[in-house]
Amino acid sequence: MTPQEDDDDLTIADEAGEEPVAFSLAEVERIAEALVFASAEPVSEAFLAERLPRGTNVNAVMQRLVEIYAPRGVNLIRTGDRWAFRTAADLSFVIRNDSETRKLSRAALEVLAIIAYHQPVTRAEIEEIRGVQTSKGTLDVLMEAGWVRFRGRRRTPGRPVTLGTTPDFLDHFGLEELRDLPGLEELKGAGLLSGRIPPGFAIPIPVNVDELSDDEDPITQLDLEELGLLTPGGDAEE
Amino acid sequence: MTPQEDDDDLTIADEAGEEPVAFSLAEVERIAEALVFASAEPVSEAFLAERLPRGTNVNAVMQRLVEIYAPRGVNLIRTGDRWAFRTAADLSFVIRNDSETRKLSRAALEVLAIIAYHQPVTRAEIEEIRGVQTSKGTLDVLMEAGWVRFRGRRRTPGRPVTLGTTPDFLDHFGLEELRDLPGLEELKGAGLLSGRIPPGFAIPIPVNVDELSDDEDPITQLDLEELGLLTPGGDAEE
Amino acid sequence: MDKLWQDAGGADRATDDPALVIDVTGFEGPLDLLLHLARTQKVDLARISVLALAEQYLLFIDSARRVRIELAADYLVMAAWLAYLKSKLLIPQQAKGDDGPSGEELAATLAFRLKRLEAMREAATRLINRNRLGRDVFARGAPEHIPHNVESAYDATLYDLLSAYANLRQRTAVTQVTIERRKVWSLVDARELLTRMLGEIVDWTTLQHYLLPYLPPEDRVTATASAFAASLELVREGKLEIRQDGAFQPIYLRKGPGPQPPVPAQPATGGVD
Repeated sequence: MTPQEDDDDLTIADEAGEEPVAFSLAEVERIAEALVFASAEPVSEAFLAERLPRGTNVNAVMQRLVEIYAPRGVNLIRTGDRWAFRTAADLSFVIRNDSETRKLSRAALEVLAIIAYHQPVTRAEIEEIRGVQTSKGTLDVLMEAGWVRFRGRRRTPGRPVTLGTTPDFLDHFGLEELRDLPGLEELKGAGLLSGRIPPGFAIPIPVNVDELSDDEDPITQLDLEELGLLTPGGDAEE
Repeated sequence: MTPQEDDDDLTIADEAGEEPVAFSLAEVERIAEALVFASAEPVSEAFLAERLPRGTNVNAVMQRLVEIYAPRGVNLIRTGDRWAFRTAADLSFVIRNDSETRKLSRAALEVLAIIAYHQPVTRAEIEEIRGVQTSKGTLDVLMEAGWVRFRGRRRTPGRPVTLGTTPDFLDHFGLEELRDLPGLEELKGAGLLSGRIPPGFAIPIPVNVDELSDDEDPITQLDLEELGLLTPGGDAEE
Repeated sequence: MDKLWQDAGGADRATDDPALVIDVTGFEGPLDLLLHLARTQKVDLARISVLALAEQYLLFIDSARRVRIELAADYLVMAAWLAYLKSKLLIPQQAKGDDGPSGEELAATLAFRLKRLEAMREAATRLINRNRLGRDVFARGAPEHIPHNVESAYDATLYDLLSAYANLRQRTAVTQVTIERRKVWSLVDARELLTRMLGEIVDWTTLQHYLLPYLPPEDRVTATASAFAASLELVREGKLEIRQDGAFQPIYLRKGPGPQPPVPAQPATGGVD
């Protein structure tokens, strides 16, 4: 890994074709490795030859880099006439992709936001705010993510289940408490709410509510099953 | 908590919990570098600690890797509490890519700097410093870029939301931590990061105010034109 | 003040030239404009002549007004404040005490704000000229994995969340309102302007004195009416005090003591809740 003290210097002609700049072999190696590292695709020798000082023996440079990286956790490999860095084969176990993260769908983001701002909120209320029905998969995704929970039951006819956010929700979004969520003025100020806002438009100040509010009853496991909210092995589809 | 003491060998328990596998320090280094090298995003120390043999001094391993890579075309750098490989800054001239970076407006750049140096800062404070209201879309752009975030709320009347920078901000501008912001100490020392006039900040008030002082020239209409404040002969419409 | 400038330059008649256009669009607000003017003094910001600066600014606004450039309220508030500052600086120092900060203190405040803004500009330049990721310095181009601390299998930022919410609420709010460009000052405008102006000026002051001269003539009537109506509301809220010495006398305004409690506080009565 020690950069070589090198006798043979190469020269690169400045674009304007003026005085050539001298590059040491170590320098050329550095450029080559940076180019391969930063490239999204394996890099062809022709591409390298174009970027490296004129007269560089690209193949020789790459061979040296191969040697340098051979004992490391990352190797320089050649596929066809292209070069790329790859995790050393014997270490592939450490980078196994055990946790592919998925983007939340727009619907899920909306529902999550409504739950955060309007909690405790029932499913019917969410639908009223969104103006569309919420597919079951959407709530499932949020539950699976660990950001949304059933809180209790509203003491109204039908005893609908109320939803709220979890401590993990705060963690993930870097909030200390729910009240840290920006309000109307701040959303406006940040340019997130734009244009004309009709009078009476309000954004609730979410309350930190670990305890049930006065119009909520605790929820039981039985309730959930009765409501069909817990479906064993339900596939989350959007 | 004390898995010792085979000099430089560490042990890792296999997932199945069978015989522990011994790893040499070189091996641990290889794993660490593979984990970081494979990722485009910076990798947190917590993530590394989880994947390296139990008892590994992650920081020491990373420091050694930093030294190993320091002379190379690809360097190991720390940003916040995360590690990443990045192409060496001095090679910017060969691989520089202007097309990729979005241009920030002057206003957005100014707001970004104020947030970075004054954080946590409220929008009202930003406006106080700039002497102008923040136009819609400015904060928006910075948040979308992932450099600025809502941090929390100030414990003052009205509980205004405060803004701050993100870990990606550090990464993008090549900062290890916020303390590395250029000129931070001098600005602090000069009292320029506070809302109050520092003691000793005084400006001389001319005694005879109608006359110009020795180092002043009268300003003329012509001067204003030269300065582009008044443009003669432009079309008189916006 | 006109005299001063005529004496000094003798060229300001040129502003009557209708072809003259003032370029305010290039400025990021009044402080930016002031900073620019301060630089033309070619001295360290800590040594600028605040008075000369105020003069230059007012001259500038005056020229803009003469050629009927519409100036944002920010510029007008600053003009009003600088006119006030100027009067404070020119009047021999009054007995200190009840009248708020002295002209010197106000001038120092302005100089501080200019210096602070300039410092932030410089900081911004240094920041943007650093070796930036994606321009000068590059990440692995072909990542093989994405490290996440795997508490959640889903990825979303607070920004994603908030923008989804804001979009949704906006979408569902009924907003098919197009309002024609207004020719009158709304109460909201007037209120905003008054609040900001009086936040800066602590003395009794009249609207006519500082603000109105910088408004386009055709706006003055509506601005006066709206400002008066807005001022009554502000008084009711305790944010403003109004004084008038007699019928048809000028109306003086100043910052109020803050919201009034509904019942005057009565110390040490045996009130029980």
